[in-house]
Amino acid sequence: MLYREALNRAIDETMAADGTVVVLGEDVGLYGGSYRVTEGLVAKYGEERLIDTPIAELSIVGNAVGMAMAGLRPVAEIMTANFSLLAFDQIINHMAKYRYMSAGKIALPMVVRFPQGVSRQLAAQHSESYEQMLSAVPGLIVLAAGDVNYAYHALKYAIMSDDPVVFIEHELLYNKKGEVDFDADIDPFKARIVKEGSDITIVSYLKMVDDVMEAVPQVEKELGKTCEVVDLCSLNPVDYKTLEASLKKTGRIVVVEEDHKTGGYGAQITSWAAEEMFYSLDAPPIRIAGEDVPIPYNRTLELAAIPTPEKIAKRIAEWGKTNGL
Amino acid sequence: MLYREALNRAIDETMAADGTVVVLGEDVGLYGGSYRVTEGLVAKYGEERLIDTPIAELSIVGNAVGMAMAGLRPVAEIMTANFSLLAFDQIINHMAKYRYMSAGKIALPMVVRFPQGVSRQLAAQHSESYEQMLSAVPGLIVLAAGDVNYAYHALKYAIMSDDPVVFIEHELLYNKKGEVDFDADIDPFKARIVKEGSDITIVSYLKMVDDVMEAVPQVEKELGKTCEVVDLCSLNPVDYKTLEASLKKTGRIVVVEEDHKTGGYGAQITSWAAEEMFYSLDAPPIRIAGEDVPIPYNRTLELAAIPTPEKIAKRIAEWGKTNGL
Amino acid sequence: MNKLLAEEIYYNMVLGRTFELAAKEHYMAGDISGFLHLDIGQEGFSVAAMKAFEKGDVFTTYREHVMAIARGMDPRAVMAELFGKAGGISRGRGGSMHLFDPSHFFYGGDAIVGGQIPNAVGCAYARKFQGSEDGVMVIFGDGASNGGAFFESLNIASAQKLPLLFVCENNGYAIGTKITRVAPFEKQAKKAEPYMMTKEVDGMDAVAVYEAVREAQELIQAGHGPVFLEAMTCRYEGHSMSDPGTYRSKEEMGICKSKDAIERMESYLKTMYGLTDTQLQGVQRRAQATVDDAAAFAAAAAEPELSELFEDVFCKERVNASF
Amino acid sequence: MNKLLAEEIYYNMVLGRTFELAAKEHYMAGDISGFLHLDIGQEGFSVAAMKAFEKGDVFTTYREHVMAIARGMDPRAVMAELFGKAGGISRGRGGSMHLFDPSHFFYGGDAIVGGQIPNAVGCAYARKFQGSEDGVMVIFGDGASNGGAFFESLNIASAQKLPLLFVCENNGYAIGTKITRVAPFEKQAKKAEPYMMTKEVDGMDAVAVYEAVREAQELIQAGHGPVFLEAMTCRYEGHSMSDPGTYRSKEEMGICKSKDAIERMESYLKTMYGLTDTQLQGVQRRAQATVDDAAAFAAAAAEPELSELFEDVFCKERVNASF
Ligand SMILES: Cc1ncc(C[n+]2csc(CCOP(=O)(O)OP(=O)(O)O)c2C)c(N)n1
Ligand SMILES: Cc1ncc(C[n+]2csc(CCOP(=O)(O)OP(=O)(O)O)c2C)c(N)n1
Ligand SMILES: [Mg+2]
Ligand SMILES: [Mg+2]
Repeated sequence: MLYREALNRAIDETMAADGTVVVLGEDVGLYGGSYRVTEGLVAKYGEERLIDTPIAELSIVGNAVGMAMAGLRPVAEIMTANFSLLAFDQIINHMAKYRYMSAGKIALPMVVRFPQGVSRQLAAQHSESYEQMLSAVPGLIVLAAGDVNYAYHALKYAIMSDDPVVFIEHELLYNKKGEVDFDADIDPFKARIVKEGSDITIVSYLKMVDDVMEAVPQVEKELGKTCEVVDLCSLNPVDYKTLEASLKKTGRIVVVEEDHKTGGYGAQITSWAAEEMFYSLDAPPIRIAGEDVPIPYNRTLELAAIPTPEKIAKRIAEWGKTNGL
Repeated sequence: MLYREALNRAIDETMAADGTVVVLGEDVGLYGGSYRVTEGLVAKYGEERLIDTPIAELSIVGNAVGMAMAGLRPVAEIMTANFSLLAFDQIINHMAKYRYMSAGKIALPMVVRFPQGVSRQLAAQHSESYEQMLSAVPGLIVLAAGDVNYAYHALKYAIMSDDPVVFIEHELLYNKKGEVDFDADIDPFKARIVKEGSDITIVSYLKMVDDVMEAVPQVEKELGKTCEVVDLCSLNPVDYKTLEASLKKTGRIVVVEEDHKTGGYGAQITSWAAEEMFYSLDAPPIRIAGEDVPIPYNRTLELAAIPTPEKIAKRIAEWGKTNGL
Repeated sequence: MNKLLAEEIYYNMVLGRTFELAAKEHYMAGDISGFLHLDIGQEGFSVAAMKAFEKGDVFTTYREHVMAIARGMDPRAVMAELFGKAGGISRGRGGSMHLFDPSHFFYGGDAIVGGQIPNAVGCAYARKFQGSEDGVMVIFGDGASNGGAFFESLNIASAQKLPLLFVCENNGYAIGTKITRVAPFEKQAKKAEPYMMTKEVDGMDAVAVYEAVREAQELIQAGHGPVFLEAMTCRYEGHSMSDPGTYRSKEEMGICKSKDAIERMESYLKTMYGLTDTQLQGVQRRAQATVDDAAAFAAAAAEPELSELFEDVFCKERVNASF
Repeated sequence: MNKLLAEEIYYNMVLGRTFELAAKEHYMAGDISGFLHLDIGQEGFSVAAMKAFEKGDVFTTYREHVMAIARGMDPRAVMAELFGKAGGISRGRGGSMHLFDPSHFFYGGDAIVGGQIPNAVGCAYARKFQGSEDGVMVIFGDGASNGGAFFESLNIASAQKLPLLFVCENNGYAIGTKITRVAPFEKQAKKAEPYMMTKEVDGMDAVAVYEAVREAQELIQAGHGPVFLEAMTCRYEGHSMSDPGTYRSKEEMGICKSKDAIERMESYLKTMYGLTDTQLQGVQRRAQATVDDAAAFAAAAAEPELSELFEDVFCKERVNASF
């Protein structure tokens, strides 16, 4: 099953099971979603539950907040992460805060989904990642689907959760193939050990997990050591328990993210490692991240702006060698 | 001179010297600014240069971008940080990116100023800090004025700079008194050593610098050691050279910020320390920050949500003691 | 308007003003802090609108104490909220700008100018979807009528034919900025004309407001789609307690106060139903007693526990299960 | 319209279409990537609007190749930008959606729907402030006419009486969504009626577009404040190269293509100025040669140096001085 099909199925099943689930966004209905995530659903559930909205992101999220207040379970799609900036007031000042400000009187069972990241030459206004901004907002759950099975289970959870959830997808994952274990009991807040290993903990999420996995054989060969690869899955809250266990075993941590290095999300993981796990560290915790530049259109420059499997492998091997591995 | 007077003077002098400087925002003209920063300027420069705008933050920044494209030097005021979220599309997708996307053809000599932080019981929609979000955007300079003298010089620099600058003020600093050395040659990108010391580097910015300074005597007494207090001043770019020199001397670093701990700006400073200065560290680098909750109205809860001089002193002393100081 | 209703509205207006005056005093005494936006001068609108739109959901702004009380929320719980106490309607976490009570279909209490309007649109969508006929009322100021959230909402509510009553409470000012300095015209209903039926009402005339809102809700209930109502009002105080309000002349304020909605309602009750000054004073005393009681309650109420700082960030079940 | 101008417009329309067809081919061949939004079908509008608003600043969207060329930007530099080459107008960093050329008063090239409109408002403010009379033209789609940025701009431009020409290029669709499904009416000029003079023009008729834009600019130059023009157009291709465009029926497309602006311009030239098919073919050949040359240039052009990745994030002087 493709990643986008897994997402589609998660929405489909929750819509079938719960008549209060509605989907809204640009081209989500008749068009089937610009990444085909909602394909076929309007035929099943009608235009009242697959709501094609105008290009008005502030309203898309703002309306979803109001729907949730009134007892629906809206799933709002923002076509691309960059456009979500137009809705940041509704996401941060409203969606994240009504429950707290109302002392729990108002619950917002809603999801805001969007794809993010560097795709293929979409340039600076269509290539960004906002997990660092949104994971810093108390009151929001932030899930990042880097895996087909996780995407299915986590989205179902998100839709049926009574908390507001930001659900992040990656533009390059929609056609990724994977197995879905429909009966599995997945805790969406638990980090996923993608590969076990004993010498280096590599933490990542979304598409970078795949790039890390591609880099690992090279690293292991060069260093003669094994890597443990962790997909964070939930970016807020973070499953620090899993990270702690892994780090205690390996003594070394590398965080790989696609976003710009300055201010990127990964800083809080290495910062946590330094603050909470200092005496378990056998080497400086490092971050491999994108360059501090807007994303350029030219393909060579674009690839130079973000981590690639080659760059990841090279950097980890170098760091390992200069730090006693 | 008060902090707000220093800001006023910086704007006044640049407006007098350069006829292309214009100020725009809600109540900045006839009313004089809701924190009185632009008081008296409309009488001097007229309504065409002190532009009262409607409550439309997206347009305030968006119009400033257009003005800058056309050769003016707009200084846009957003009344409170929270409202800047409505302008995040213009700040991040436009203000930060036009120079890069146009290969340098378009320069945006403009400033977006706003006060942020926890003031006194303004509750969740009026008490936030967005330096972590905005410092992560390539193409934006982010300056944070924690000091009266710096406020004056840095704002003058910001207005006359050809780069887009986000200039952050703190709500509780407007009536802070300080000396301004008008003839000083201040590099706005250089961190300010507020107090020298040899055992602990405490890094902070904005109002927390004052809280740290209040906490330091207690810390020094309890530990029998001296603290070096650094005001970052420029949040992007960061003056890592000054931090490096201090850290090499002290071997210990504490970052104090008002914002929520999860995802807060400080993570990238401790993360940098762990990654780049690992072998100089004699203790885990720690962060003292706000709780991961929206800011509540009740005063006791509000103070419980953020660092205070007492909490800062207590935490640093504890950490010092358990880490060999 | 029948006598019972007129008396009820009058009582609530007096209650509202008395409440606001007490809040002002307690602000100056330091019992209340933060931003306090008083509704003095605008009570006629606030009370009549709430009473007229009794059934249906209401969304409004930070200037909402009087509306909350007229809606049926306990003045004790409202005053305690202003005091930041645990007995407050939002347990002291929201304060003056964030009064919420879904049991009264009252959704705040939003302090982002215009921010509540898209929420009301979504709520109206949900009500239509759920088959409820009463509709939703969203109240906002003239200042909010210049923001993207407002405009997008007019367009969407119209395109989706939602049961939504837009009410612009036009007091002529956004803090210190006169509406005509930042918009091309004074009356904001003009902006809604391409999208829906619009109406203007004298917001200083509670009876007229009541009727206009009833009429508008009836149109909505009949499936007419959204309606826009503009109520011209006047605030007597500064924008909030921190605004000295020097931008309005004495003359302007004089004209403004000469239309006092409470006095007008008193005349109405006297003329239409022969109420006497003694009877009106009785109402005033009753209001005063209620406010005194609310203030005493608020003063005596407990502070929230420190542990409440961490409550309701997320829903309890999940937090317990997963953190 | 005089013959010279009509021929110039015709040439640019043919050049535009030829350019777009070449771009499409090169996209399919893998020389161009990312989102490619073709203007085919809408060239009549794009060219005539640029020619009519020769003096003054222009802001537009991601669907701007034809406009950029008609504005006077070198087809080589435009094609090289689509190829992502260093010889591109944005040195390969912007791509198809981000063509900028301040020397032609052309400010992009914005890929955030509606995002350029507030920028144009600010530019218009600056031009008025600077005493320039030509004004600013901002072009956007029907889809953009539902967003907050658009609405706020109508209000501000009107309140400040700015020399700004709003042009809605209404092709009936925002990607796959028909405008009438998400807005209450088809013609978006209605939204501007409370604020300014509005006019509609057949966007498939280049001569009419030229005249309408000239007239509008003259009003602006005369200090009339903002003007709104709606041009009804039709795009022949999908929204971008990744859109199969299945949401429009064959019938609809047939009607749409039957109004072809280029054919119409050919008739005009034949009828008004007696141009022959041979002469028109000459123009087409000239256009083809220019496009072939541009494509050859783009193909042969150098890739940007890797160091360019870090250029123009900040201005050079400061970066060198301070980092
Ligand atoms: C988005 C946003 N911008 C600015 C503010 C600051 N502010 C609070 S109230 C206000 C004026 C609002 O005026 P209006 O809508 O007319 O309401 P009124 O206060 O007159 O009832 C402003 C500018 C805010 N709270 N939110
Ligand atoms: C703010 C924003 N939301 C969504 C998109 C995705 N998107 C790109 S073009 C487009 C349709 C725009 O339609 P219209 O304004 O009619 O212009 P047209 O493409 O028809 O010329 C959409 C939804 C975007 N680029 N920006
Ligand atoms: Mg007002
Ligand atoms: Mg369109």
